[in-house]
Amino acid sequence: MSLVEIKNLKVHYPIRSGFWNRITDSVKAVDGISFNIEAGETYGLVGESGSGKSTTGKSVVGLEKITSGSIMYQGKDITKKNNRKELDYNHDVQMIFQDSLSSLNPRKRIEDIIAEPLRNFEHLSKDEEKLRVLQLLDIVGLDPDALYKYPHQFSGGQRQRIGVARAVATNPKLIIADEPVSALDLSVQAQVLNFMKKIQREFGISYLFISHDLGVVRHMCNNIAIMNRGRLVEIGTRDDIYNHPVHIYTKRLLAAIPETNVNDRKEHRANRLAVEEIYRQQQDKYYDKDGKAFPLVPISPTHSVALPKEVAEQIIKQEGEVKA
Amino acid sequence: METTSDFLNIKDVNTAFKINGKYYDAISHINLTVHHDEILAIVGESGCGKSTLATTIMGLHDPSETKISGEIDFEGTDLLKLDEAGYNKFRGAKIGMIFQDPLSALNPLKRIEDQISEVMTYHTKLTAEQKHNRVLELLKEVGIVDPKRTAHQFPHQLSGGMRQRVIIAIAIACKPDLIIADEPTTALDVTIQAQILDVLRKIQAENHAGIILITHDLGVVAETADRVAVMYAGQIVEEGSVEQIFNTPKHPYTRSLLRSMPQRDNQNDDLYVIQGNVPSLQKMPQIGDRFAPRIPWVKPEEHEKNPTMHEIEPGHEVRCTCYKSFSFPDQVGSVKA
Amino acid sequence: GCSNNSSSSSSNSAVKFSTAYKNSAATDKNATKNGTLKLAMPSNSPFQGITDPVLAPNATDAEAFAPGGENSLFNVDKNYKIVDGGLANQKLDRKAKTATITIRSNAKWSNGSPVIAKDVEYAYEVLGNKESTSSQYSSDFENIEGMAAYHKGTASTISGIEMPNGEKGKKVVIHFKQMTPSMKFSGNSYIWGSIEPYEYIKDVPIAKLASSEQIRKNPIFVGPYKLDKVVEGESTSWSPNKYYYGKKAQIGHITINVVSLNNIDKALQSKKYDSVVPEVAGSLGGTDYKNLKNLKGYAKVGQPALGYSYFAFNLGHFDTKTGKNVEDSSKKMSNKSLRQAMMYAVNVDQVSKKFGNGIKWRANTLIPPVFSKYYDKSAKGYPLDIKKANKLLDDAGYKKRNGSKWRSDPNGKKLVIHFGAMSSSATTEATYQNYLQQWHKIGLNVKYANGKPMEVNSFYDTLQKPNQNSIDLWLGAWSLSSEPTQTQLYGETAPFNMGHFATKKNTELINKMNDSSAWNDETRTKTFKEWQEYMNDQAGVVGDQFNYAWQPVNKRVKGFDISPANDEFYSNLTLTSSKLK
Amino acid sequence: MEENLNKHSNISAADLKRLTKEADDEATPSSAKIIWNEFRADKPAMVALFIVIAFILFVMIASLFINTSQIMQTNIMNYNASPGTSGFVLGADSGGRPIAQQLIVGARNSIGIAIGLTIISSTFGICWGLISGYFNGYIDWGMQRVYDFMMMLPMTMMIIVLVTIIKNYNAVTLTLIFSIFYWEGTSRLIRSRTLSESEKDYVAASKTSGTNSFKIIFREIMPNISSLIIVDTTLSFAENIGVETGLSYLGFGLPIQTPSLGTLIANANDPNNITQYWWTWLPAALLIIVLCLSISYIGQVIRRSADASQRQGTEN
Amino acid sequence: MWKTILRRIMIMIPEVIILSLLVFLLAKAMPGDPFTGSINPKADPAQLHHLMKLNGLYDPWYQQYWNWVVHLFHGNLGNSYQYQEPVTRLIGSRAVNTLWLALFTTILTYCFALPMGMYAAKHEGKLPDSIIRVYTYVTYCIPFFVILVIGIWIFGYVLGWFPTTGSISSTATPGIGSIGSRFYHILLPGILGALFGTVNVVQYLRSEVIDAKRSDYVRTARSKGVPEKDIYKHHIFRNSLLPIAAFAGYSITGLLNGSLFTETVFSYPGMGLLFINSISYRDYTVITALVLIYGILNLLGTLLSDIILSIVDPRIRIE
Ligand SMILES: Nc1ncnc2c1ncn2[C@@H]1O[C@H](COP(=O)(O)OP(=O)(O)OP(=O)(O)O)[C@@H](O)[C@H]1O
Ligand SMILES: Nc1ncnc2c1ncn2[C@@H]1O[C@H](COP(=O)(O)OP(=O)(O)OP(=O)(O)O)[C@@H](O)[C@H]1O
Ligand SMILES: [Mg+2]
Ligand SMILES: [Mg+2]
Repeated sequence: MSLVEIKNLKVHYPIRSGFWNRITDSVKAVDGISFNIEAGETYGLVGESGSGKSTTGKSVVGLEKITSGSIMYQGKDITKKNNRKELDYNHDVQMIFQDSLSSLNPRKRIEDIIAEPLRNFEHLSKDEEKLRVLQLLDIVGLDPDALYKYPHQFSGGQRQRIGVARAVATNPKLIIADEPVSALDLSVQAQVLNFMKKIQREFGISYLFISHDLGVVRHMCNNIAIMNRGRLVEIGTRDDIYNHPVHIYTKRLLAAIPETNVNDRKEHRANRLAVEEIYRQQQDKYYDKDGKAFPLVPISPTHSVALPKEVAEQIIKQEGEVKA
Repeated sequence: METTSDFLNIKDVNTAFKINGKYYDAISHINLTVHHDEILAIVGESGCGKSTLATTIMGLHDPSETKISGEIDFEGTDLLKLDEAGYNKFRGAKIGMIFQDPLSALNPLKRIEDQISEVMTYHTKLTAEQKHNRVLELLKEVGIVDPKRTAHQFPHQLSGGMRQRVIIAIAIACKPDLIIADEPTTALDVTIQAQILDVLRKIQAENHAGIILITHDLGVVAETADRVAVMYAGQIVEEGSVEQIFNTPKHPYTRSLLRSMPQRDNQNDDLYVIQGNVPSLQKMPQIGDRFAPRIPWVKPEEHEKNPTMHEIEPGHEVRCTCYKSFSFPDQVGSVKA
Repeated sequence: GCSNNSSSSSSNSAVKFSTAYKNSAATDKNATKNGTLKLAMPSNSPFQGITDPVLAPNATDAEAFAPGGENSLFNVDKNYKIVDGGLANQKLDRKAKTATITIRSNAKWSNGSPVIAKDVEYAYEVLGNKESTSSQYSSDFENIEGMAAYHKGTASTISGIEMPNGEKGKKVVIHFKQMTPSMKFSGNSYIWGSIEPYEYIKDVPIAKLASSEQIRKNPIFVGPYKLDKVVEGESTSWSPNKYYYGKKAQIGHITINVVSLNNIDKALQSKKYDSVVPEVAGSLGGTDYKNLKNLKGYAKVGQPALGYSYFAFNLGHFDTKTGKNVEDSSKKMSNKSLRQAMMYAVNVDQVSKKFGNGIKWRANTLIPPVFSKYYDKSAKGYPLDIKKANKLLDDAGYKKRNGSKWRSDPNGKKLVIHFGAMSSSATTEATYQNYLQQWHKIGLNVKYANGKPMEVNSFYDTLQKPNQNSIDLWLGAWSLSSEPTQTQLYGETAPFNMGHFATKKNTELINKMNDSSAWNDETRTKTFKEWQEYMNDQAGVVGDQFNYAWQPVNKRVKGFDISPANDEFYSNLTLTSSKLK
Repeated sequence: MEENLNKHSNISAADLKRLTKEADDEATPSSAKIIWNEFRADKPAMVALFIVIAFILFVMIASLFINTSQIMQTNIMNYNASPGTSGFVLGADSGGRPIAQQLIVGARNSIGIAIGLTIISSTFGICWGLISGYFNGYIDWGMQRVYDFMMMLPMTMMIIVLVTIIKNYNAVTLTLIFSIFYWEGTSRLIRSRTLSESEKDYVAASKTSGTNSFKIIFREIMPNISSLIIVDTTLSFAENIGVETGLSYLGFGLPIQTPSLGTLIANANDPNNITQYWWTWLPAALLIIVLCLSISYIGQVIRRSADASQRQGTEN
Repeated sequence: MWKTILRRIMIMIPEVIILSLLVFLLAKAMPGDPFTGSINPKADPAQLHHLMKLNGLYDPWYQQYWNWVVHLFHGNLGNSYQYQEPVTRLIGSRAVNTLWLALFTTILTYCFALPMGMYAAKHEGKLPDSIIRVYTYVTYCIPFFVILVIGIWIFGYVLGWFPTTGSISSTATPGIGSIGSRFYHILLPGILGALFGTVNVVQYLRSEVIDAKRSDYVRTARSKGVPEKDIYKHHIFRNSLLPIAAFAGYSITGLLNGSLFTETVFSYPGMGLLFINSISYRDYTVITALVLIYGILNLLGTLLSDIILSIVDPRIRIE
C-alpha cells in the first residue's frame, strides 16, 4: 500500500453570478487526478502556472475543500475532517510553502514558529520543547542564536530552512513542498534543496514536490507527474519523463528549459521551435473536444500518458521499436 | 568593441541611496560598454544592484534620495548631465525599458492601446489613426494573436505572458536603439519565458538595437546573451562573451554560481552551496574583495587590496586576481568547509 | 384706540418700560409705502404654518400670521376686557343666558368676500368636531347648549348656536347653560375669539383642514395685512389688505422671519430686523436684555408678561373616578411649615437680579401684574429669610437628629425631598442648582428627582400621573390666557392642578371668581385678592418669577405700541426712514 | 522522533542552558523598544507623548483633589466671572462655577468616556472584524449583514433617540450607547486586513500545524495587524474625546452637573459666549485640539514604527 | 449591471424592514407622547386623551406598527402630530432643502479637497504639505459645530456677508430671485460644511496620490519619456481620483449626520432640524419617517459608491 493514494481528485471553485448570486459555473482547478506517493520517495508534480498544482497540494494537506474524489491515508479518506482529526493527520503530513516570508508569521519568534506544531501535537515541558527546537535548528544548519529572532532578520534561504524545520518538527511521514525554491536565488536554492534531501535521508520522509522548474524536479524526484489544465497528462519515473516523453505537452515543457550549455544553444533553440510547431499543429490530437487531457493510459509499468487508447498503443509500438 | 564604443559607455558609475540620512553605494564603479546589435546580460544574485544599474541608466531615481556619479555616454550624450526634459527625449524614444512585474507596471485603468500609444504621443508626430495602426502592428510583432481585441482590453484581463508582451511593445514602440530588460521573464513559466525571449531576440535582430538583459537565471543567459557581465554586491566581477563565461569562468563567484545549478547528472549528489550571505548595503565592505568572506579558504594575501578588473583574454575581464588560486573545497580536499 | 398706558406695574423690577415707543420723527411717506418692516420671531423651532387659530397648536403660528389679524373677533381694553369696535361686538345677556355677537357690516375677508355669521359659528364646529385635530377644545365649551352632543358626534350641529339672520347674516346668538363673568374677557374658555372663513374652507373635511391648501398655502385673513408668501417654517411676508374694514395698513411690506433664540441677539445687533414680533409671554430673556439694552438705534418697549414661573408641591392625587383632585395628608410635603420654610429659603430676588438683569423679578403672588386690576401689589410672597425658614422647621419638628447634616421629619424619619425641574439653558439650570443649595442651607436634603433636570416630556409625563411620588416639589411655568380665572389651573377638577392642592377654601374662592357674584367687578377683584393671600399663606403653589415681555424697536419705526388695548397694532405702524437706524 | 533527533543533532540537553543564553544575547528588541526608539528619534512626537501622558496623569490626579459636587455648586454672584477675578483662574461660567476646575474634572470625564468607548468599541470591532474576516462563508455573510445594517443606521439620530428613551442616563450609559455605534469603522478596517492576512501562507502553515481557528485568529493574525489596531485605536481615542461634544451641543449630552469637555464647549452654542465669555468654552476647545493633535501624532509614530521602511529611529 | 443593482436593492429590503420596526419601537419607547408637550392651561387633558385615541396611540404597538406599514404601502407615512400635515408633504419640502444643501456641500468639498490633496501629495514633505496636514488635523479635532458657530458669528454677524437663518429670503421674488436667494442661504453653511468635510477627502487623496507616485506604472510612464506634468495628469491624479469618486457615496452618511448640526446652527429648515424639533415634540410619525429616510439614504449612498466604483474602475466592472 502506498503512503498516500489520491483517486480521481476534483477541486472546483464556484463562480457566482446572476440575480441571486447563485453558482453558475466553476473553475475546474483540479479535475480528476489520481496518483500514489510511496513512503520515502520524492514525488514531483510539474506544470505551468494555473494548472492546479498548488490546489492539489493543498487538498492533500487538507487546506482545500475538495469537490469529489478521495485521498486515502492509512486506509482512511482524509478528505473528511473527522478522519483527519482521528488520525492526527497534520502530525504526519506537513507543508513547506513557496513564499518563505509570508509563510512565517512575522510577529513570532523563530522558537515559537518551530514549536507551533509541537505544542499542538506533543505535550512537552518547556525545556524539552526548547531542546527540540534547538536540535531542529541545528539540523537545518542554523545557529542557536536564531531562537529569539524574527523571520525578517533572515535571508530567503535561511527562512526557507526554518520552514523546513517547522515541517519536520513532528517527524511527519509526508511533506508537501509547494515550489519551495522558486523564489530563491541559485546559490540559496542549492542550500535548501540539499537540506531537503538530507532530511529525507535521515528521517525517511516522503515529499510531494511541486515545481515548474524541470531542472530542479529532475534533481529531486524519482517519480513525476505532469499536470496541465487540472489534469495529469503524463506520469512516470524520472527516466520516463526526461528521456522518453510521450505527451506533446511534456515535450514542450522539456524543450523550453533553458540550457546552460552555450555551445549548442543554436540546436537547442531550433529543437524548441520545432516542438512548438508540432504542438501547435497536433494539439487537437492530444486533447479532447473540450481541450482537456484524456484519461491516463499506461504504456509501461511505470509510465502512463493521457492519450486515446489507440494512439497510446501506437506509441507503445513505436517505443518498443525504438527500444528494440 | 572599439568600433562601436560610441553607443553606450558606462564609466565609473556610482549610485548611492539615502538610508537614515546617510548615503550607501548600491552600485560602485561600474564600467560597461554595450554595442549595437548585441545582447548584454547582467547576472547576479538578488540585491546585487542589477535593477539599480538599469534605473540609473534610465534616470528614474529621485535626485533627493540618491547620489549618482560617473558618466553614462549614450550616442555621444552624457545622460547624467541631462535635465528632466532632456532625459525625456531619450526615454521611450531611444531607450526602452521592460520591467519585471508585468501587472504592476501597467496602469490598471488604461486600455492597452492608450498605454502603448502614449509613448508615440511624446516622441513621434503620428496622427491618431497612424498610432492606432502602429499599436496593432506592435502587438502583432510581439506575438499577440488578436491585436484588435487586446488593444481594447485592460491589463487585468490579460494573462501574465500577454502583459509582458504589452510591456515589450511599449518599450519598442519608437524603435529605440537600446532596450533595457529587467528580469523580463522571472515571473513567467518556462514555456512563456522561452517565447518572450524569442520575441526579444527577434526584435533585436530587426531593429539592430542593443539590449541589456538583466536576469538571475543562468539558463536564460546562456540561451540568449552575446556578452555577460556578472555582478556581485554592486560590482561587476566578471565580464566576457557567453562562451567565455560559461566555458571558462574565472571568478570564484561565477564558478560557484554555475556549480550550484542542478545538473542533469548529479541527481544523487548534494548541490554546491556558497557559504554565507550577500552583505546588505549598509554592511558592504568598502575595501578588499567583497566576495572574499564567502571563500574563506582562499588566503587573504591572494586577494587584491583594491580589486580591479583584469583583462585575461580579449573581451574577458575578471575582478581581483584571487581566481588564480581558487578551487572548490571538495576539490582541494584539505580545506574544511 | 391709542393707549396712553405707560405702565410699569411692579415696584420690584429694576427697569421700567413703556408699552409704546413714542417716535417723534415724522413718518416718511415714501419709505413707509415702499419699505419693508422686518420682524424677527425668536423661536428654536420653525412655525408650523397653520394659519387657523383654532387649529394652531402653539403661539408661534399665531405670531407668524399676526399681521393678518389672527381672525380675531373682538377688541379689548388694557385688561383684556372685550370692548366694542372690533370686527364684532359682543353682548351678554345673563338672564337669557346668551351671548350675542354682531359682526360689523363692512367686515370682509382679504379675498373680498364678506364675513358672515356662519364664519363665527363654524369656528365652534371646527373646534368641537369629533375628528378635529385641534387641541384647544375643553370641557368648558360644553357650557354651550348642544356642544357636548356635537363633540361626541351624536349631533351634527351645535344646537346652542343660533344664526337669527341665517348663515349669511351678521348675527350669532350662543346659548349657554350658565353665564360666567369671565365671558367679558378675551381668552375665556367659553366664547371662542376668532372666526373661520366658512365659504372658503367648507369643502375641506374638518379632519383634513390643518393640512389643506386653504389653511396653509393660500389662507385668507380679516386683518390689516394680507399674506403674500409663506416660506414653510421660516418666514411670512405681508402687504396691505385693501378689504380691511378698519384703519388702513400703511407699510408696504412686512416680513416675519424665524430666528433661533441663540442667534436673536446677534441678529438684532447686526440690524437685520426692526424688532421682534410682539408676544404676550415675552420671548426675550434677561441675558438678551443685557446684550441689547444699549443697542444703538433701538428703543425698548415692554409690559409685564402674561405668564409666570412657580414652585408647586405634590400634596395629593387625582381621583380619576370622580375627576377631582384630592389632598392626602400623608404626603411628604403636606406640612405647611415645611413648604413655607422652603419658600423662605430660596433667594429668588438675588437670582432675578443676577440673571434677570432687571426684566425678571420675584413673583409675590400667583396673579401676574399684567392683570393690573387683580394683581395684589402688596402681597409679600416669600422673600429670602433663612432665619425664619429655620425657625419654621424647628418649630414644626423637622430637626437634625443623631448629628446628621440633614433634618429629618417630625417622626424622626429620614427626609429626602425630590425636586423636579425641566432641562433648560445653562443659566436656568444654574438657577436650579442655586435653589438646591439654598435648601441645603436650611438642612433640607433636596435632590433632583431623577438625578438631573428632566426633559420636558418626561417631566410632564411624571407630573400628570394621577398619583405620583417621584416629584415632591417642582419648578414650572405657565403662560396664561388673557382671562384671569384660575379654574383651569388650580380648580378642584383641573387636571393641570398637578400638585393636587384642593382645599375647600381654595375651591370656594376659585368658584367665586366666576360665579354670579363676580359679575360685580369689585367683588371679583376682592375675591382675587383674597385668593392670592390664601395661596401665599398655604404655600401649595408659590410664584417664582414674573417677567417683562419686552422688545427692542428700531428707531425708524413709528407707532409701535404693544399694549393689549392697541387693537390696531399693525395698522398704526409707519416708518420714518427707508433704512434701519 | 526524539531518538531520531538526538541521533542527527549533536545538541543535547546539556547544551540547553548555554545555547539559550547565547540566543538571549542575540534576541531582537521587542516592538515596544522599537516604538520607543522611534519616539526618541522624533522630537515633536516625544513632546506629544509627554503632553498626553503628563496631561492625563495631571487630570487623573488633580481631579482626585477636586470635589466635583462642590465646584459644581452654583454661585450666581459669579456669573460669567472673567479669568483672574475673584480667584477664578480661568473665569467662571454662567453658574459661577470655576472653569479651571471644571476643565480638569471635565477632561477626566471626557477622557474616561473616550477610554471606555475606545475599549468597548475597539474590542468589539476588532473581534468582529477578525472573526468575520477569517471565516469566509456563512459566518462572514451573516456578520456582514449585521454590519451593513449598522452602517445604515443614522448614527446621531439613533443616539439621540436612545438618549431620550433612557431616563436616567449618565456617563456610563452614554458610553455604552456610543459603543453600540462606534465599532463599525474599526471592524471594517480589521476585517479587510484580516481577509488579506488570512490568505497569507503562515495562516495555512498554522492550519497544517494543527492550530485551532480561535488560536489562529487571536494568536497568529491579531499580532500581525497589531500595528493597525494600535494606530486605529489611538486615532479613535483621539476622536472619541470629542464625541460627546456634538451631542451636548444639540442638548442631548451629559447633564450640566457632570462637567465634560463637551458640556464646556457647548457653552459656545450661545453666540454671546463665543465673544463675550470666551473663557467658558475656548479652553476646552483648545484642550481638545491639543490633545487630539498630540494623540494623532503619536498614532503616526506608531504607524511608522510598524512599517520598517519608514522608521527613523536607529535599530537597537 | 442592472441586475446587480437590482439584487443589491433586494438585499436592502429586509434591512429596511428591520430598521422600520426598530425605529418604530424606539420611537414609542420614548417617554411622553405628542400631545403632552403642547401643555398649556387652555388645553384640556381630556381633549388630549381624545386626540390620543383618535390617533390610535393607545393601541398595542404591533397594531400601530401594522397600521403604519399598511399606510406606508399606500405611500402614506402618517400625519405629523406637531405640524398636522401629512409627513410625506412635510418631509418632502424639508428634504429638498437638506439635499440641496448636501449636494452643494459635496460639490464644494471636492472643489476644496481635490486641489488641496493633490497639491499636498505632489509636494509631499514640503511646507505646503505640512500646512495642509496641520489644517486637516486641526479640523479633524475641532467638533463640527464649533466650526459652524464660529463661522456664522464671523461671516454672518460680524461681517454680515451671509444670511444667518432660513433657506430663502422672505422678500425674494419668484423665479431667478428665489433661486438666487436659496443659493445665497446655503453658501455659508455649504462652505463651512465643506471646510470640515475636506479632511477625509484630503487625507485619503493625499495618501492615494503618494501611493500612486511610487507605483510601478508611474515608473513605466517615466520610462516612456512622459513629462512630469503629464504623468501627474494622466496617471497619478486619474488613478487616485478613482477611489475618491467612490467616496462620494459614502460621504452622504457624513453629510446627513452633519445636517443635524448645520441646520440647527443656521435654523435651516431641513430634515435635520425637523428631527431635532420632532424629538422634543415626540412626533413619532416624523421621527420614524426621518430615521427611515436617513437609513435608506445611507444605503443608497453605499450603493451609489459601489456603482460609481464599478463604472470608473475597469477591474471591478459589473457585467
Ligand atoms: N480560491 C480560488 N477561487 C477561484 N479560483 C481559484 C482559487 N484558487 C485557485 N484558483 C484557480 O485554480 C486554478 C489552479 O490554481 P493553482 O494555484 O492550483 O495553480 P498552480 O498550478 O499552483 O499555479 P502556480 O504555478 O501559478 O502556482 C487557477 O486557474 C486558479 O486561478
Ligand atoms: N530606493 C532604494 N533605497 C534604498 N535602498 C535601495 C533602493 N533600491 C534598491 N536598494 C538597495 O540596493 C541594493 C540593490 O538593489 P537592486 O534592486 O538594484 O538589486 P537587484 O540586483 O535588482 O535585485 P533583484 O534581483 O532582487 O531585483 C539592494 O540591497 C537594495 O536593498
Ligand atoms: Mg501554485
Ligand atoms: Mg531587480
